[in-house]
Amino acid sequence: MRNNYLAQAWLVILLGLCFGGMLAAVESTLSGRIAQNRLDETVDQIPKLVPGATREASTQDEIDGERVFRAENPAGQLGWVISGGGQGFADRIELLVGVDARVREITGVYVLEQKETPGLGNRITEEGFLSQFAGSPAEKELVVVKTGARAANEIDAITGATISSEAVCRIINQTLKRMRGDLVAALDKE
Amino acid sequence: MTEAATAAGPVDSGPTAGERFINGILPENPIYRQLLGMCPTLAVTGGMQPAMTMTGGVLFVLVCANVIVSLIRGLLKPHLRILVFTLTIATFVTIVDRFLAAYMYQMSKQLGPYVPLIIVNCLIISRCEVCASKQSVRVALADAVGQSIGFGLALASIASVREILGSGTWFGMRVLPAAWPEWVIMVLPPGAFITLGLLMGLVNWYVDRRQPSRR
Amino acid sequence: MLSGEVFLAGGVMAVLAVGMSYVLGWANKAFHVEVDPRVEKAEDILPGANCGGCGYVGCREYAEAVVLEAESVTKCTVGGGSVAAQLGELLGVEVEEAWPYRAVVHCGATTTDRLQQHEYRGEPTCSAANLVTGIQGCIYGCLGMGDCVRACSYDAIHVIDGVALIDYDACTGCGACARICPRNIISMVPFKAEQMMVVSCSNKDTGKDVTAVCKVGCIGCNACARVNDLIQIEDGLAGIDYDQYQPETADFSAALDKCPRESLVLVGKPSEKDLAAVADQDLPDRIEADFKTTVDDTEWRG
Amino acid sequence: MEYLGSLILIALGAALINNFVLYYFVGICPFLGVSRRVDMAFGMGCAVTFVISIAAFLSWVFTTFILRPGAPLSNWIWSLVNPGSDTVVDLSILNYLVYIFVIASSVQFVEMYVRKFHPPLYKSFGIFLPLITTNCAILFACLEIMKHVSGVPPAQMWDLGRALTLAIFGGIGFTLAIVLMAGMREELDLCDVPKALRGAGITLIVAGILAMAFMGFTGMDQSLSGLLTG
Repeated sequence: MRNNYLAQAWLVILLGLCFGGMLAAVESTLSGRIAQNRLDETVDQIPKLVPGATREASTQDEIDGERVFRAENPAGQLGWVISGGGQGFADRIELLVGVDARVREITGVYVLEQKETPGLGNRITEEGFLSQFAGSPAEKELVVVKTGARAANEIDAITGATISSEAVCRIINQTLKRMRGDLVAALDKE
Repeated sequence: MTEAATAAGPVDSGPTAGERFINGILPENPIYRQLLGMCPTLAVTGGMQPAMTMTGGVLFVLVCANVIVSLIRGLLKPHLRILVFTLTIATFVTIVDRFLAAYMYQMSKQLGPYVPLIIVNCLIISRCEVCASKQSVRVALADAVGQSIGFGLALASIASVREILGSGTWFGMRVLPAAWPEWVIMVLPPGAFITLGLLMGLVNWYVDRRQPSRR
Repeated sequence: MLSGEVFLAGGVMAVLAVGMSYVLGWANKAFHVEVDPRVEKAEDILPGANCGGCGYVGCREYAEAVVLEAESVTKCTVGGGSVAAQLGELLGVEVEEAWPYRAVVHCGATTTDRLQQHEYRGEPTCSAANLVTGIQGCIYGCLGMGDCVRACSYDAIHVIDGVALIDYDACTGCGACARICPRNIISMVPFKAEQMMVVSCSNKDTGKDVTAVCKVGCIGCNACARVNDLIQIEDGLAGIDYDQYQPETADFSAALDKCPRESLVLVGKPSEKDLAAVADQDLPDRIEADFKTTVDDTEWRG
Repeated sequence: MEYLGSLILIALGAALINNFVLYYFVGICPFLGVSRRVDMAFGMGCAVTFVISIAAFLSWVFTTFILRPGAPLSNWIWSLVNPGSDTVVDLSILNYLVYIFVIASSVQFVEMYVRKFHPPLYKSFGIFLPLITTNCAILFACLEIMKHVSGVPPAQMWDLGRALTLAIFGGIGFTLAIVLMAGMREELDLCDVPKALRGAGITLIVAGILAMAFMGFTGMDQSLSGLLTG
């Protein structure tokens, strides 16, 4: 009785076997390139996020379970590039934050992934909005302001997309609060 | 053409390979006439590039799946055939997904979950069931290529309307003058529904006008 | 490393396939529902148009009824005699003579024949017009808004100057028009001959009231009943009993001449005599009604 | 409270804000094909919700224990085969294959079970079940779960509770959209639609307006999450 169940389904089992094997072969040839793509996506941004750092000199590091990049140039370490994510207006937003070595000042921000409303929310990826973060203090909480930013830690919200702008600032604050201690500790350890 | 069809094993009841190829493009266009494969149509036609990548993916998967299914059509058991179809389609879709992630990483991120959704695309499973599991390899291949070209044309028509009106560009190149206020709704979900609805009405009107309503 | 990965992936898929097909195979055996093979064969014989002419939702239900509950095999109006014969021989049941049923409209009054006609600009459907009192003098007759035309999927019925007329070479007898007509003046008649005599009126009022509202309505004067025993008058309206209707023996010309109001007519295929009579006039070409029901025919069956 | 808060967020997100049909465009084929009468649409909705929860449960189990990079079961087998090797086994290539295999066989199993033990139920739901195998909503739910389980640091990995909430409320959102659509389509039959737009054309335009209405919900979870997490 048992074998006739399998007898009927031998085609499915055979297909399962050879398709599984075929996919594994495809996986091993392509997985290298995919991992490289993901890495390149971040490493390409390092020179822009931390001025002066070069792609080749920067190294990857692992600090309390999170992947972190040391933005370096031949002379020495200039700063860090850390990644963070959170809930935006419509869906998750993934960011890259560049800070100086002592994690006192934010040197640059880049939006890796977002699905905000086109035409409104997705203007957070434009230079105009992101350049405001360069030079703002890392210790103090970033605040979104609707009417002209005066203090260093105030950021002009994009008209019509306050929730997205607030989300970006909130993610940066959380990421910095979480990572600041460990980054400085790693630097002192050297 | 005809003698090849008759020699194709069981009596070839359906149209020959050439007819199936032409049918797939306009008369039996998968989206406008058969209403199949609507999920990706609405989702990826925000711009021309994602639409054309999706067409390429569907073409590759449909051709390979049709060929494999028509090769093993003799061994299919009636109650397990859906399982076999989905297995073959899923394998080729994974290959397309990995290929996109490796060589066109930006596009793969932009398409997101809609590449694996090709597996449950009603178009591919229905072509496998209707055509591939009964016809010879040549007919199945012609049918697959015809259907995917039809699918591509339909996607292109929707995507160009939505991209030109929604973001003023076509394939990324600026088409409308910068002063033109972009209709953001076109890139959002409601725009997709309304554009497809109106285009479908246009096609029905055009087809009815050409031949009087034959009953 | 590569070979290890391939074997593991293939192995996992194979184990999953074995597990799932074992479960499905067992389920296929354990949950097997005995289906009478004859139901499948009966369903193949039936035309499969799911038109509902037999009174069942679709051919599948009618096939089950015929095989399991010994339903009469002649109910398939569309299939007619040939389907009934095949069903009979499949089930070993002798088949009594089966006539194709066709629709007949029991109203013959065109707009010019109707009196006390009021202008109506409401919802253009019969079901809506039927609710309005006094829309036209005769409260039994055809409203002419075309619900039946929309219901018919064989394009066999058209409203021509106010009254529904049936095109008998297209009509398959599915009964859709008879079901949809809000005034129930369309009935299904077994066509025992090419041409059948029918009463083209359904007005049950007294003669005086009928003449007040219609020029051609039946006034129940009993002239035809006296001449032909097939016709009898009940509550002011002539009615034909189609069970005893013998096309060969009955002679209708007498009744036709006797009727003072033209409410007895011959419907079906026109005989040579009729064709000769109108040969000289130029006939209008086929009228193409383009009513399409809103959502039905573009439905995707999945 | 924190766990319940996130459950509510996922539930609201799947049912209203990111409605499977109107925001993510999955499950459009039955949405256009079956929504002619409200009871048929409701039947379809319940069938989809039922199957989507089974599929979500099975796909969560498979992803967490076998397909995830460094999944416990596959690592254990790997250590049996060649002991001592510390390579992390990653079978996530099989994700799509396993999901569609699980969905197809569970739909087949449910169909046979319902036909045997609940014939009246099968008479009303039976025609939907083969249709559901090719329904994008089910696979989409599995993909959402995969996104939150495979390749995510263990702290943020979804547990079974969150996966099932997404599935069930995704199904409820699907049912809500399809029943609303069926109600509107029944009204549509009474008004005279231009001939060319009849059938799918007008349905899509009405669905577009329905999607516009549902767009009103976006951003609601933003303020709600602020409320819940305090």
